[in-house]
This record gives sequence, structure tokens and C-alpha cells, in this order.
Amino acid sequence: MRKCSLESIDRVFAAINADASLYLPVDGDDGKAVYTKWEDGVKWSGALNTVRSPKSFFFPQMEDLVQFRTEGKTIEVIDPRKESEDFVVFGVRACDAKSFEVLDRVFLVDPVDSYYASRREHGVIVTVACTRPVETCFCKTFGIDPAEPAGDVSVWKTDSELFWQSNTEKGEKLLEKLADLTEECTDEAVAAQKEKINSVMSRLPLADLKADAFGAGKTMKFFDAPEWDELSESCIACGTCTYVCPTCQCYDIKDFNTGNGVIRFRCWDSCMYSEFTKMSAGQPRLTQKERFRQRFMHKLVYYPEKNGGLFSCVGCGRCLSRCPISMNIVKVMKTIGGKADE
Amino acid sequence: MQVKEYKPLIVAFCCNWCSYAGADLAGNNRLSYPADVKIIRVPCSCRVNPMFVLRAFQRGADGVIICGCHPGDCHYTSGNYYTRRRMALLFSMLDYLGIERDRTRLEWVSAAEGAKFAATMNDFVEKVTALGENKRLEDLRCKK
Amino acid sequence: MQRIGVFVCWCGSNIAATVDVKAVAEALKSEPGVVYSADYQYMCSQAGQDLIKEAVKEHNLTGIVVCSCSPRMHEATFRKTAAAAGLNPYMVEIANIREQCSWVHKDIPSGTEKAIILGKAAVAKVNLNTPLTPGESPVTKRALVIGGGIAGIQTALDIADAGFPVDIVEKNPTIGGKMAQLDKTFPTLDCAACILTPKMVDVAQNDKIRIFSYSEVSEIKGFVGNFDVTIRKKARYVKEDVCTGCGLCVEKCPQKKIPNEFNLGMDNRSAIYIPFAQAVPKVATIDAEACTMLKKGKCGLCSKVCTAGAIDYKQQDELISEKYGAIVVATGFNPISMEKFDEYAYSQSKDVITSLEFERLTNAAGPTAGKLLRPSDLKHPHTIVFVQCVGSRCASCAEKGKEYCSKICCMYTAKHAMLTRDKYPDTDVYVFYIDVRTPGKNFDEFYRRAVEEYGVHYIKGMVGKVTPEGDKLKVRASDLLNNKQLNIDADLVVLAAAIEPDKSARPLATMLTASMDTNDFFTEAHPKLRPVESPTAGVFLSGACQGPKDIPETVSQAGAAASKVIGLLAKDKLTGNPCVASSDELMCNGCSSCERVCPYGAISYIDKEFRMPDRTVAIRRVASVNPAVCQGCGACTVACPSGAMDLRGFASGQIMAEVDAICK
Amino acid sequence: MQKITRDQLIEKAASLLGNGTVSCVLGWEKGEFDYDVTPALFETESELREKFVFGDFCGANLSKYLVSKTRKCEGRILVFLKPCDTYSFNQLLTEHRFDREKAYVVGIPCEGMADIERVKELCGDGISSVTADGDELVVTTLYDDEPVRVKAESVLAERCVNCKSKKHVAYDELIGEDGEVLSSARFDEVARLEAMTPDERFAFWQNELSKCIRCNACRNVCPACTCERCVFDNPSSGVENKAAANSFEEKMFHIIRAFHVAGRCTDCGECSRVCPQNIPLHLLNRKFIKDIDDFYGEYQAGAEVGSRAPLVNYTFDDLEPGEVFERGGQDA
Repeated sequence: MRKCSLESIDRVFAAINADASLYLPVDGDDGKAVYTKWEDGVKWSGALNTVRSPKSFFFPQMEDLVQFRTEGKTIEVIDPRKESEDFVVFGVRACDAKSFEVLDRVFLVDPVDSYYASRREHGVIVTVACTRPVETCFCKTFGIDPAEPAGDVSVWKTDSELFWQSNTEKGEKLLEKLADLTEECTDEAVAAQKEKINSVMSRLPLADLKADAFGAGKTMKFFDAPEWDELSESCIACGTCTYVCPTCQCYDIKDFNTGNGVIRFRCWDSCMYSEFTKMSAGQPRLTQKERFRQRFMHKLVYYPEKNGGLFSCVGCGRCLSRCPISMNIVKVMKTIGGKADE
Repeated sequence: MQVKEYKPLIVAFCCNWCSYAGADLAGNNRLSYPADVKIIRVPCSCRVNPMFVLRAFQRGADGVIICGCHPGDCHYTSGNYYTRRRMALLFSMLDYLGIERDRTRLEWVSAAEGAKFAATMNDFVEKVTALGENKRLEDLRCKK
Repeated sequence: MQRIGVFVCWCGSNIAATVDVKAVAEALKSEPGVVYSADYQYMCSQAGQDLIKEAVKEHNLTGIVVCSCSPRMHEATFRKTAAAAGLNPYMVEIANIREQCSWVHKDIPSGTEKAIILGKAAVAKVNLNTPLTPGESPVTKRALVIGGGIAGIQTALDIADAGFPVDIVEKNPTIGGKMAQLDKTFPTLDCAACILTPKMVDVAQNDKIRIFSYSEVSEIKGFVGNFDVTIRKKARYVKEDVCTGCGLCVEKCPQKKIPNEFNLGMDNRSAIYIPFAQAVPKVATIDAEACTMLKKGKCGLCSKVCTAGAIDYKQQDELISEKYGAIVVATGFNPISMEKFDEYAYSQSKDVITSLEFERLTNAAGPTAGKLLRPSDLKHPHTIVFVQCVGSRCASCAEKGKEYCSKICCMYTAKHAMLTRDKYPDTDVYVFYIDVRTPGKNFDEFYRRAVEEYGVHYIKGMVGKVTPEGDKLKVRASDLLNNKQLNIDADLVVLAAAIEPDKSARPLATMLTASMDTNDFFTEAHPKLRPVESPTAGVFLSGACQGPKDIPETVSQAGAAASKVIGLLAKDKLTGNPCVASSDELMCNGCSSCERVCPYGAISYIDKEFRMPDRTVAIRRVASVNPAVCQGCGACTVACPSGAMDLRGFASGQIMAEVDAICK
Repeated sequence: MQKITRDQLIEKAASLLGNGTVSCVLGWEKGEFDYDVTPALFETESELREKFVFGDFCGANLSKYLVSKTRKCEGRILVFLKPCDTYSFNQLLTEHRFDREKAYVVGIPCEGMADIERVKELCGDGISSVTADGDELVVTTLYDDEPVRVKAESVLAERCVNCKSKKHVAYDELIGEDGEVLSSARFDEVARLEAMTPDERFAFWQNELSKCIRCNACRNVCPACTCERCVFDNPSSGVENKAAANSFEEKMFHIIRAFHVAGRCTDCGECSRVCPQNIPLHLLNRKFIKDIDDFYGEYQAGAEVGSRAPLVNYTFDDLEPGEVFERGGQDA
């Protein structure tokens, strides 16, 4: 474990940025943190987390897959990919760090999504342990420890210092680069910090939320629960929850006619949309209730079923604070989970 | 190396009954205006959807002009009055977003006003040329 | 995928001198969908057209692009060519490379480049063209005329003359309208009744014409050639077919204190009445508001005296449904209310009257049997002041009067002044005016005679105030030409009240979906070229409902409207323009935006049952365009937020394809 | 602090349910915290007593739900509408989006709704409770032992700070007193932008709109956006897209969205309330409203049922687009 003083942070950032683009949460003009490219003078946000999740570093909202250029009646096929540059994402929280595991299990299994894989390869994730969780946090529900964030490098912040620990080879390399700016240290301060965090975690209003009722094999138990009607009643079918969610990974592939050819691109899609996965024969889920149910069943039942019990919710709480009508996974879990046990 | 002279791309929507006929009259009288102007015939100026205007900018137009019958002379009696409101609001909104005002215009040209048609186009092309390439409402994917 | 043929015309040297036609043909050959491309000296010539026809057959073309002169010139020609070759005529698009290219651009490279782009746009459009077929609808060979004044009468007579049946709906108990109330008519001074009443009789006797008097139109559905109209025949409590019009009931009726509308309330009539001697139909009508029998169930005198047994106190309003092919609006006008013009003391003195009241006072059948007497004391007036433009041309006082010129006042005032001086030379007559407007055949001569031969005092200036004092009316006025104030002690003041459309016009316009201007005058389809047609197909305008008019103008417009109706009714079928709007019901919200911008009333709404995506069934309101009425302007397509409304022949997709082609 | 209480509304709803006037109630349901209120349909009195809530966080405009709920419910629906919501209600009726007879409107007064983001700004993160006390909110957080008291008016949502009307323009019955149409400063921010140079305006909007994640929350919550199928979802519309590829598409979406509701937008402010990226979308809608007022005379969408929206109306002497620019402001 290594440490550096908080005052030296800008020098550390500069060192990281020297040969890989550094992105970190920075307060925007509306006071909300957003991942921004670091440059001299850019200040690391003190906010707990960003409005948008860091998944877009690896799975951007929109990316070109292939391009067809037409000239008269001939077509030329172009691969628009440029070799991805190395980059470092700093300040990722434990919940979001876990989300990469969820995404990896989708994009890195056969057939490997080479667009995603290439970005994962070039990206280094530096996580930072939480210090001030808020009422919407419930990562513990999914077994995530905010005091022990994953990632290539884990960082703990105290009042005056930052403690660095590498977890992977990539992380090791990064810390080597910072050798001059950091010094070797014991993990006592970190242990104290962890304890502090855990005591806060136990006071959170959602501390007792359990996901035990859900998981693999529960499809039949929940699918026909009558509560879905009521829960989905107020859903306005927007994609906010999906788009702020760090683990939602659905996309659509579309063609854009440029006038001189076609750009085939993919962009995020949301299972909450009525046009989602619409095919020539229509869409598989016709009502908002079905679409609503799909999203939560996927996170809590279908995904775990296929991925060794791993839930595809990380309890980051973004959807809790962002849903226009305040309907969210916690309300679903409490309603469905509770009722189904009776 | 010689710098290639900048030629703007102008899309002109002309109503069939007045302005398109006005453009024809400009032709009959051999009143020249730059070839940068390309006319699309619509039955009435009120057929022009703001989406068409944005589409033209997206696809690379540097200026969009809509021409219709003079107020009171609409072949369909009231179409141009709706156009006038729609475009006043649309153009004002584009201006509000910081898009240059001289890239959009609504002009009334009657079937008898060949000279006005040519003069309007000359003036519009000049103004758009002065602004240069449309950068603020461009879609890079559509660039060659 | 279309198979498109491109035909580039040289137009001799008209195009070929500035556009490299071969290069255009060559360039367009590689456009998507194009399978054939050719150039020719004169595409519109027989040989050129044959070239097209042969290419259609040989290459199995499904669409044609002709790069030539303006579509306004030869679109119709090439559509016919296509049709002759077995193609749908609407699969043809023209790229205008003459008027909008070769003739306005000077150098060949830029002209050629532009011609290619225009050609590409046309190709892009044809790629999305679909065959269109004009709709056909039958024509009901019967016309409805709403309003039985001189306008309606003339229109009905002319239509009937051509052999088509006509119905007149008149809200009053008799036809005749305003003209029946007039005394003499300018500029010839023939008596109104002498020229009007024979026409009224003609109407009554014409077996092609039915009169629904004391009736109103209560509902109109349908469209040009196929209107379904419901007429409410109000109960008049007298059997029309039995009443002989003998007038005995009118004489015997004990209730005689009802203000007589025909004489503008200047005398009284009985509760059962015939408006005037020459009324058509000459049938009595019971005023339900005034009749003691109907109100209290006591009296019944008229029934007792009627030898024909025509009285029927139990009569109910009757609803008559009829189909019409054309509707003529002839709802006429009324003088505006004088209540906002109290500076002229209209409400304070009986001797301040409107010009129409003056007409009745000078009419032999009027309340004074034609003697010009003051209403207050029935004395002969010696000083009469006529005030022009009362409520007309009120540019700055629009809340009081009208901004427009009422057009007829100058002339009838000259008439009144002249007739007064003629009959009563001892009378001093003053006319206060802003301008005297006399455009019309023999009009100015007429006015000059009033001034020069009859010594009427015309004074340019406005009357500021009229104050009743004793048996005089103190008139304070300004003489602008002499720049002085005038004080005149008048015996009678006559106000040339502005005229406005009849109050029934607005609700009627709503039923007809015919457009009106802000003054409630009906709007014509084109102010110059289609002055007697409403923009709503099948609806025609006759008389003052369209704008202020005198009798000669009214009659000529009535005849013009009739000829338009005859032209329509002479057709067995109406062929529509296939380039009309249509709504995709699945996307339509039923919000009514399209209906509100449609100048033709072509859009109506139906409640339709839909299987919703979520498997439920919902009844939704959706727009439906009547292709027989739609003229294809496209206003609705932009008003529609969901994009459900599109225009055939100029579909959004087609226009955007043209935009794309031009910009690429 | 709202002048009416949850209990008053429950009593009203219970009695209307009880006497059969309505078959269900559209209201607000309490959430996990004190502020995450969800619109909900209640069918029984016991449901109401258990879950119904009314307070400073009931900002959601319920009128749009009537479009789908009236299709679904058999009987009449009781809907609680705040003054600004009634404008949306009328506008929906003007556009025939549901049957008036199927809704029973209980107008409720509104003292302005709180914005939880503003509460967090003033009181810090980790809100554990927010309760109203007089004209103050008492806020406790996970990190402060002492509750923080803030003036309710200091945490009002922007749209409530600039409230345009406390008058109900539609209701079957009212609870409490009706207010007046207010003169607000709602156009000040638009005017401030108009006064900027075009470069500044461009930079401002470029920055704001680049935040857009195209989640469609603004569209889907908007009571004026009730199309059966939106042009942005329709591949044949020519503008369909799911994500903004670049700054053009960002602008395109927001221009068309605002244009489609121009003259129909009642300025209820829901779009800005729900935007997860805090884009001031109402400034686009208000620009249209301000222009319409300036060019064609004041028009408040939804003030009257059946009124003719400015874009489906005209006068002979409307301003020309060129004259609009002559009126001032700076050009690029």
C-alpha cells in the first residue's frame, strides 16, 4: 500500500495524465459531478458519485460499427474503429466497479464484443472507497463493500491523505508510475477508514434491504405476481433508469444514411421503450407492465440465473434519485419480495 | 495552392403557385442568380415542415429560404399565414440557439415577380456566403 | 425498387447551350433506381414522347424523370405520355433544368453541375413515388340557396333556368330580403318593388324552385356534390298549403300591438301577420311570442274566421332532410346597431333615424303611406341632415363600428337627398360626408345631379353631436373645406349606418366549414380569380354575405354564383386531385390541429375502435380526410405533431429525399 | 407547507368513492423517503389511508395520466389537480385526448412544491427525513445530529418560484380557496439569454444540450406530448433516433420537441423537473411562449378549453420573420 498527501493530488493527476488520458468526476456548472477529462486546473469533485455511470467509457451511448460508402452503384465497406488510446478512469465507486463485472459477463463472453473488449483493455479503473454514502445507497444488498472497492487500483481517502493499493497488473503498472509521488505505508489508516464507512453503512435507511428472495430459479415465483400492475401503473416509459444505470447493457443497431453511404452504429436502448426490440412481427412485450417487469426481472432473476447468482443491480441508487416518478428497484423489491414470501 | 472559392449550398422551398412560377419567370427573363440555389417545389409554403429546414442544414445546406405567395394571395387562401407563424417562431428559436439569422429566410414572391426572385436569391446567397460554412447546425456524418 | 428512366431534353439550344445534356444523362445513369437514361432535342415533341413510350416498354420502366422545362409547362404533357405508355401518370417527375437552370446560369460547368443535382433530386423523389388514382364522387343535381333576398332569388332563378332543381331557405316568413323594404333604387330611380316583386313571383311559380320560408338550416354534412342538409321549418301555426293569404285573420286578430319588423318597428302589426302585400309565399304566420292563443290558450279568433281552415295551433317545427350538390350562401346584411353612436342621439329622439328607416318613411307601403313625416309628431320636416359613414371606415374606432367602407351609403344618400328635394322642394337637405365614393356606371352623374340640379348641400365634414332641443335637433358639425363649425337646427337626422353580415352567417359558416374574415364576411376562394366561390368546395357566395354590395353588383354576383353552380351540377361525377392529404389512423391523436388549419373543411373526425399495442381495445378519435374536398395544400401535414398526416405526391419522405439529394 | 392536508384529501376522496361518484382516485403515493412520491391510482379507501400522501413533494402533474387511465378505468376517475396542472388538463381536453365526463377534478391549492435537489444543496446529502413545519422544512441528514430548518420558499422548484397562476382553470370542485393568475418573472431568464451575443447563446446551449442522454423523460412526462406514436420513435418520420449522434441531433431533438408543443405547452415545467441531467428545457418552451406572446398577443395554453392555439391560427398582419429580428437582439 502506498500513500500520498491530498495536497499533491494535482501532481499525481498530472503524472497519470502524462501517458494516458485521465478522466475523473468533476463538478459541472449545475453542481452535479460528471466524468471529465483532466487537465491542469480541473478539480476532483467531492460528490459521492456522478449522475451518469462510468459504463460509457467502455460502452458508449453511441458508437459507429461499420461504414458503407456508396459511389454510384458501388459500395465500399469501412471499419471506422481507430485503435483505442490508453485511458484511466479515476474516482469510480465500489458499486460502479462491480458494474463492470456485470457488463463483462455480457460483452466478454463468446462471441466477444470486440468494441467493448478493446476499450476494457485500454482502460485502467481507479476506484475510491466511499466516505459519505447517502440515503439512496444500497450496495450492501448485493454484497458490495463500499469500503473495499474493486478495480485495477483501489484508493482510500482520509482527511489529508490518499492511500493506494493495486489489485491487478494494470494497477501495479499505474502505481509504479506514481512511485515518486507516493510512499510506501501500512494499512492501519485504511483499516480505520473502512470501519468508519461501515458504521455509516449500517445507519442507512436501506441498510436492511435484502435480495435473498430473488435470484436464479425465481422466475415462476415472481413472473405472475399481481403487484406488477400496480407498480408499473405510474411508469412513464422513459429510459432514465436504464440510461443512468451502470449495468443496463441493451443496445440497438441502426443505419444512418449519410447521403453518400450508410453508417451502421449502435446506441443504448431501453427495455422501457415501447419500440424496444421491435421486429417485423411486432415487439415481444406489448404492455408497459411487461416491459417494466422485464427490467426488474432481468436484474433480479434472469441475469443471476445465467451468471452464477450475480445480480445485475449494484445498488448505486441512481435510479432512485433520477426516476421522474420515483418508481424504482427498491420499491419493486420491497413490494414483490415481501409479498411473495407470504 | 489556390484556395477553392467557397460556394454555399442553398435550399429554396418554393410554393407551386406563386414563387415557383416567379422563379420560372426569372428564367424566362434570363435574370441570373447563383447556381448554388436549388429549388424544391412544394404545393404551398405551408407544406414546409420545420423538420425539412433542419434536415437541409443537417445534410449540409448553408442556407434555407422558403418562398410563398404574398399574404392574401395564397392559392389555398391561408397557407402562407401559417407558414409565416411557423417560420417566425422556428427562425427565432434558431437564433436563440445561436444559429446565424442570415441562414434562414422567408420571402413572398409572386408569379409576376421574377425580378424579385432573382434579386432575393442574389442577396440571400451573398449573405450566406459572407457567413461561410454552416458549422453550428452541421452533422459531420453527412460531410463528404 | 423502381426502374427509372431519365430523359434529358435539350430544348434546342435553350438547355443544351448552358447545360451539357449528355453529361447530365450520363451522371444520372448511375443513380439508384435508374436503369435507362437518354437525351433528345425536344422531349415534348411527338418524337420525344415516342422515345419515352418506347423506353417504358423496352426497359419496363416504373418511373420517369424528365429533365426539361418547368413542370408548370409540360408536367401535364409528360404525364399523358406516361399514361399512354401504360404507366401511372403520377410516376413522372420533372427536373426543371431550363427556367431554373440553363436560363439563369451562364457557365456550362456550374449549369451542368446544378442540372445533375436537380436530376438527382427528381430521381430521389420518383424512387418514393407511388401510383395515384384520382377519386370520383357523384353529384347530387340539386342546389340549395340559403337566403331569399335579391341575391338568393337571382341565383335560384338562374340555376332553375338551367334546368336544375333549387331550394331556397329563408328565415323570414317571406322572401324578398332588404330590397323589398326599399323605395326607389339608384341610379335609375325605378321602384324596388316594381323590379323585385315580379322576380319573387317568378320564384314562386317556377316548378324547379321550392321555397322553405320561415326556415333555417340546422345541420350540414357531406362535401361538394354530396351535401346532406337538415332544414328546420319553423312552426308558423298556419298550414302553408291551405292558407290563401286573404288576410282576414290579420284583420281580425285582437293583438295588434306588435312592433312591425318590416317597417323597422315604426308601426305595429298583429300577432298573426303577412309581412307585406306582395309577400311570397303569401301565407300568414303566427308570432308565437305574441299570440294569446299560443301563450294562454285563449282567443282562437283567427281560427274561427279562417274559412280555409288553415290555422293549426298544434303545428310543430319540422325537420326536412335533403341532399344537395351545391350550396349558395346568400345571407345578406343588416345595418349595424346604433346603440354605440349615442352622439347622434338615436336613442333619445325618434327623429334621428337610419337610412333604412328613411326608406320605409318614403315608401308608399310604409308606415306613413309614402309621405315624408317626422316619426315624433308626423309633421313635415323642413331641414334634413344626412350623416354619412356612421360606423363605416372606423379605422380608429373599430370597437364601435367597422373598419371597412359600407359601399352603398354614398349612393343611397344621394338618392334620398335627391328624392326629398324633388318631392318637397321646400326642404333644406344637408349631407355630411368624409368622401363621396361613386364608382359605378352612371353613379357619379347621379351624385352630381343631386348637388347641381337638386341643390343638396354636400358638406365635407363630420357631425360631432346631435342634441334634441324642443322639436328641433341641434346638429353640431364641422365644414372642413371652409374650416368652420356649423350649427344646424334640423327636423330630421338620417344616419347612414354601416352594414354588417347577417348574424346567421357565422354559425352557418361553422356548419359549412367555410372561412370568414374578421368581420364575418365570407371569404372567397381567391379574391381575384374565384370571387364567387368559397374555399370550401361546393359552397358559393352570392351577394352581401361576401362583402358590401349594391343591387347591380349583387345581381351580377348572384348570376356568377349560379353559373358556377350550374357548371358543377352539369357534371355527373367529380374527379378529384389525387395529391391530397391522408391520415395514418394508427398514429393520429385526434387532436384537431389539422382540422383547424384546413381551409376547406376537408377533415372530420370519427371515433374508431383500435386494438392497442397492449392488447386492449380502445375507441379513439381519428382524423379522416375527404379526398373530394381536400385541395392538397399540406397545411395539415405540418400542424400534425405526430406526423400521421401526409400529403400524397408531396410526402414528407419524398421532400426529404429531395433535400438529401440536393445536399449530398 | 401546503395549506391543505393529506387527511382533507383522503376524506374527500373517500366520500366520492363511497357515494359512487368516482371509481378510482389518481393521487400521490408515499415512497421510501419523505420526498420520493409516486403518482398512483387508488381504488379503495383503505388503500388511500395506507399509502396516499400529500405534501411539498407532490410536484408530479397528474393530468397526463388521464389519457391512458380513462381508457382503462370503467368509471369516473377522481384526479387531484394543482392550479398549474389544470392548464394541462384543459389543453388535453382541447385536443380531445380524453373524455371530460370520465374525470372528476378536485382542484387543490398549491403553495409551491419543493425541489429535493435544492434541499440537498442547502442541507447536504444523505437526507433521512424532510417534514413540513409552518413555512419551514425540517431536514435531518445522516451526518448532522441536529435537524436543519430551511424556509420552504428557499427550496421551491424553479417553476414554483416563477409560478404563473394559482387559479384553477378547470375543476368539478375545489378544496380551499382559489387563487389568481400571477404575474411572474418566468421570462427573465429567456430575456437574459436573448440579450447574450449569439456566440454566448450558442455556447450556452451547446453545453446544456450536450448533457442530454436522450432518455425521453422530458417527452414522456410532458402533458402536451401525447402522440400515439412520436416522430422520434417512427422510422418513417425521417427524424427517428434513439440517441444523439452529435450536437446536430441533440439540437434537432430539442428544437422539434419544443416546436411540436409550441402554442400547446402550458409551461407546467415537468420537462425540467424530470431531466436527469438538469438541462433547463423549460427555457426552450418558454422562448416559444414568450415569442408567441410578443408576436401574436398573450396566449396561455390551457386557459380555456377549445381555444385556438397560435400555430393553428393567424391574423392578416402577423409579423414577418424578418421583422422579428428587426425588433432587436444581437445577430451572429
